Amino acid sequence: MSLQGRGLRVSTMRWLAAAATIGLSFAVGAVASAEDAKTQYFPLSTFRVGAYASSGIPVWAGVIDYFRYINEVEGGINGVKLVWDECETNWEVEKGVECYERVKAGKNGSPVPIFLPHGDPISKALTEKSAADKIPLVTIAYGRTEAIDGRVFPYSFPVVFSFWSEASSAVNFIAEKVGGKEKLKGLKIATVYHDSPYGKETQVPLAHLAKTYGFEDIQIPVPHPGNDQSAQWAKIRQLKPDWVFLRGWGVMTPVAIKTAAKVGFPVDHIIGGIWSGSEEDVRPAGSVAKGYLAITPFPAGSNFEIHQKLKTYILDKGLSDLKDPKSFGSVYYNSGVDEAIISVEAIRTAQAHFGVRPINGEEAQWGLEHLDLSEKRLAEIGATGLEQPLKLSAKDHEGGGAGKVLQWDGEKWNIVSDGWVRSDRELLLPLIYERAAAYAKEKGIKAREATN
Amino acid sequence: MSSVSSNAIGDFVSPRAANRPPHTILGAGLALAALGTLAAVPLMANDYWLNAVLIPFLIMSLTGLGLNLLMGYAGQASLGTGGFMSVGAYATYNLLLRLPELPLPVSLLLGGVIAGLVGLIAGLLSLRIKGFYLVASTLATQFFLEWLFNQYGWFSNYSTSSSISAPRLAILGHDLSSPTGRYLLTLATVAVVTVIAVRLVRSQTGLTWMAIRDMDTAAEVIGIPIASGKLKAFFVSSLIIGIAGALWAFAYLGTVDARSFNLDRSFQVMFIIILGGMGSIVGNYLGAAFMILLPILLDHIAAGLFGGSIDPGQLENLQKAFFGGLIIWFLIKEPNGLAALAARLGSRLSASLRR
Amino acid sequence: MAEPILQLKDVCLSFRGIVALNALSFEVARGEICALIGPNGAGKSSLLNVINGVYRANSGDVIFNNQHFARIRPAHAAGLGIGRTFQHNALFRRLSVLDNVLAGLIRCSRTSLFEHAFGIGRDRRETREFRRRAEDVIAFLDLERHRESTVATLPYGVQKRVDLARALVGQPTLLLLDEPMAGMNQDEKHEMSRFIRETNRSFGATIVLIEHDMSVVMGLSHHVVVLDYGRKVGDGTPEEVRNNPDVITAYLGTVH
Amino acid sequence: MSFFVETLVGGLLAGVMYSLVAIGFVLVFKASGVFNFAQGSMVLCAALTFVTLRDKNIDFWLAALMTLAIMVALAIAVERVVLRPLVNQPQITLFMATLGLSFVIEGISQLVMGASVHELDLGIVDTPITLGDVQVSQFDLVAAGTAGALVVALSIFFNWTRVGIALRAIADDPQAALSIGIRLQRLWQIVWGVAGFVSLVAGLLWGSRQGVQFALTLVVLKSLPVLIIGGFTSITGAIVGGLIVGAGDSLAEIYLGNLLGGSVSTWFAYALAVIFLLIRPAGLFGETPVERI
Repeated sequence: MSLQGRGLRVSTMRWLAAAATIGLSFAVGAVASAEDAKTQYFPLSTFRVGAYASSGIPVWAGVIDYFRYINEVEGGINGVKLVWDECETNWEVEKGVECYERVKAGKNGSPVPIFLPHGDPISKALTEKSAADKIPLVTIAYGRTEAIDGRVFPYSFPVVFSFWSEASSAVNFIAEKVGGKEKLKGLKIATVYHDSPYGKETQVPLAHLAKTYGFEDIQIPVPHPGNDQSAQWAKIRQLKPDWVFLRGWGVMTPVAIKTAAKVGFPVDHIIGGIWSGSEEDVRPAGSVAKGYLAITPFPAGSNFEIHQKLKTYILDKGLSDLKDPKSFGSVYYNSGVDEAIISVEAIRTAQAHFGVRPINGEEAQWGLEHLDLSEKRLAEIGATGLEQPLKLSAKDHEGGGAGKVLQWDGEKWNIVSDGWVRSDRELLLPLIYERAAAYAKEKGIKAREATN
Repeated sequence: MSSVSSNAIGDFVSPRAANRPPHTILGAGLALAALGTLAAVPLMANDYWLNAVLIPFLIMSLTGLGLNLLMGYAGQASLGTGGFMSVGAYATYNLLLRLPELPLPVSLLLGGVIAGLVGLIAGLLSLRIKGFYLVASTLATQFFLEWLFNQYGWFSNYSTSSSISAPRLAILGHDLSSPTGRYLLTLATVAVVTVIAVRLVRSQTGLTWMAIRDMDTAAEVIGIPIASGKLKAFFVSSLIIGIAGALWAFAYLGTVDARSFNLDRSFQVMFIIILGGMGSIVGNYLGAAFMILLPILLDHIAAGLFGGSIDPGQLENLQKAFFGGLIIWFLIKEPNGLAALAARLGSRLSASLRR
Repeated sequence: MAEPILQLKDVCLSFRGIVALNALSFEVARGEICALIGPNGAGKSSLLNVINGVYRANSGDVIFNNQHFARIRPAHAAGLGIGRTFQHNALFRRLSVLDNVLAGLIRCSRTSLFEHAFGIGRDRRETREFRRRAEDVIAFLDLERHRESTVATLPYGVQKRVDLARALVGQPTLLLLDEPMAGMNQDEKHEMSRFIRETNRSFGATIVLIEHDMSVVMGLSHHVVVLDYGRKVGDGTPEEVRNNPDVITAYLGTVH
Repeated sequence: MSFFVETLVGGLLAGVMYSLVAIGFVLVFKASGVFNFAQGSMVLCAALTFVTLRDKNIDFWLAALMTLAIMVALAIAVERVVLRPLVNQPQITLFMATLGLSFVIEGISQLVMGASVHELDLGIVDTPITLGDVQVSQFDLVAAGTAGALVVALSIFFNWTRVGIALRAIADDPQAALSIGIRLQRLWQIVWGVAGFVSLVAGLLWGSRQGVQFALTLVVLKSLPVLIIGGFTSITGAIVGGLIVGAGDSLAEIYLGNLLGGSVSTWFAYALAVIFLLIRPAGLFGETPVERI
């Protein structure tokens, strides 16, 4: 009994403590200090634990390092310094939504300009919420492809490289290899995809392209998580495709590469998609990955001009968020830098229009829709070659739509495509607009007029 | 020790919690008070609290309630919870989409009923398979349903992402898409279902379930309809879980795909009822509070204590380990769940009041 | 001898080759108390299990109220009015005495899930009705002061009585008691015997019981059947059985 | 036809990989009646420890030995901290406790050894061997061999050592076993230790196949149907079940997948398991509990 009693008292106290802390955190949440903030709040939703932590960690490093560079070297965006805090999502939808809700109100009076969901499912779950809250989602190389149509999706920005462009560019690279699009006729291109909404996104465009260019489009799903693919690759061995387009996620990619080797499929005829094209994807596959190709909007490499700046001002000063310097200039790190550049430039554009101060989501949305990353601007930033020139508008939330193809030499990635491999956007945009219109119809959204 | 018996699950229920809680009137009073407070919340709480804390908490309590009827009362353990939630969500979505003239509550209920029927079919296994083998076999349902909704576009009206998002939520023209609206919708549903569930467990049906749980062989011999009892349990349980799933999709997340209802969800719900207390209605709320609020709380505390000082990744791992440890600690310290703890607290309280 | 309520004809039962019942035949007259005696492993419990369908006889015939049912399900047997208590405690441990007794009435319930959920239709009436019947039996077996307590917490003797109550509340015409007095002291046994006799008299239930204590058996029963290794070695009034030489060799010698 | 055979063989060999994990389950369940969901985390923990040691250029066998030591330490800790206080609790509670345990193990391993992906090279060349026109993977053959060796070793361990005999006694009749003075705690520690060893082997093979990363924990999901089919208490069952699941999965993915649109292997193994259960409610080699009234 006495023991029971103690257990009881302890737990009573715990619950009191809990209640107190909840109350406290609530109060903290509510009391956004009224004094007008001089800094730009920029919350980051991260996944540092769980199945995908290994891919996530270098991404934030890229983002945070660039932010630090902006703060330390350029003294902020036109003097407005960036402040950020992290919220762990485990790459799970619920947690992502929870994080979004937690941060969307801003911090100490500084509003949220842009939210980077970092996760295809999360971005899809947030599409409507963010529109309602007027906070733009920037989903670089993931997220809803239809959201390219900003008239229907004003607050979703699949900037740079949508999944449709990914597929199309991959096909065009193959064309480049075989010597012209007319040579595509009669080729067999098998897409081995992660069987999830993300994985299925490229089915429509590939079917369309297959019709257009007359290659055979084979779709082979791999169930999540994809740690056993003997069946899928046995099928590949049977169908004998000329090329394999690998759209994996997490552990699926290394297993695919290893299994390909197991059935003797030439690894240099496998083109990994954006999320199958990082060091973290190929290293575990070991030596057999040598020669593996991947298409990406964030070419790897640490000799872009911006990297020199980051190195001197951030890494060498020990300010970097990167724990293992090996990842400096890795695909994921560069993707982070990319994200940061676009966010910062969008804010800059907005500031030019609304005045130099912390700006809110609505203003950032304007900034994004008027974002113009010209060659010239990219050169000033030092991102020439790292980031493709792009110009966004209400009708086009993607802009770029081109990728570079990398090849793994067992140690590092090398760029093997000549420059940026463009996608057939003009061919696909009509389809995209159709789907967007259908979505608008289902949701009863009235598409707004394109302002620019 | 290696033999597996369905009673293993039943054994878990604390005697008192089983039926007719000690001070029913007091309990009812407390429940009313709690309901009142919760209803008043929107006046003070901000969106974050409604959207990210209270709504999921309520919905998870409801899910727990559903599973508890099956597992805590009828002694049939299941890990198909996530699957049944998804059935509820997708069914309700399609009803709202294809029969827009139906009012929201009706679609919710029908969605639940459809989930209940699916649960009933899955429950057929329980007529032959017992204990842990049953638990394991419910995984078949879980994975099949997850696959089904991910696989066939029809369920998600052929959306690119095969994810479904809430059509306009409204009752009699009142728009419920605001956080407060969604919160009140959830609260109302949870309240109504809870009342019905309480009625049910105190009725013949509840008695049948508990008889099956405690001693199925004897129950059969004295003429208690085992099979129909089990199937009813599966039906009602899945019905409630289905409604919860629909709320999860439309009142909480707004957009879901089948993976929002994966195995982890099933485990989460099982945690809720085991930590909360099997065979207890209150337990579901306590358990849900533990599973939903505590991680958020840990997050806030961690941020408050070492914000910045430690690497956030490490912090997250630390939290995870700590949470796991806490669960084990609770299972050891309070095997009958928070409900038993609360009951003890209550009796102590009344005792001290009398003094 | 009155017309039999229960007849067994050449009932045989064996598990994995081991013979439990060997061509067993006897009759139980309506309204009598019939005791099955015999050393452990004589097949007494198996016999009860055959009668109410827990086990299925490999061959032979069981006739209850002139209906043949060698192939019956326990639930059906209960429906036909065969009540049953258990040798090893088979109560619903976590439920109160009242709930245990009420459970004995579930098979008589005519209300639907829907009615239960909303407390509509016949539900309330039926609940009241069942409550009354349960209370009667509880009073009859004088369990009132235990009504609300969880059976797991009750002394063994009382639990045995709850078991009887649970069987009795369904108003069976034939009541099978599997060692109702096992592990009781003399007083408890006498009390239990009284209850059984009362049951037999005022409920008019025919009773078949298994018991080891000869004094109790001889005092209580009108008719005794002696089993040994699945065979019947004696059948008759207590006196006849007491004086039956086979029985003495087979059995009486071995008990205290 | 050769395609069919190839798929079948590939599936069978893949199945063995699942058996490796399932065996760990069986051991623990036999001894302590615990359905140890933390098995997956133990696999991850073992593999992660091993590669971390290897990255510090520690010799292969030494690293393996150190890892084993750590796994045994873990086993003892688990017995002390989790199992002992929860003894006599219903199995479902213990099951949930192991889930909590998996959080702890995953959290701590990644806390200490980081979340990044490691390559694990066991030096097994994985160029396919062609027999007739059927391709077989060397790596898979090695894996199968290892599994076989493991089973032999374990069955020797359980049939000839005192521990093994004690273990069987426990499985048959805990009370009796205890009354003749078998020390349950010690036994549990040993068995969990052995389970740790098994998860090390599984971790190495799985790790070298897919890289050492968090996803290793997911192999559990495939080894569950293996268990259901084989029965929770039989090592032989684990192997047979593995073969059935592996073959079934691959063939289903190819032949059923074409009909139903792929990914059927996410649930097919479970459906198969259920069918087996309906025929034998305690698995192929499991013991059915006897009910007396």
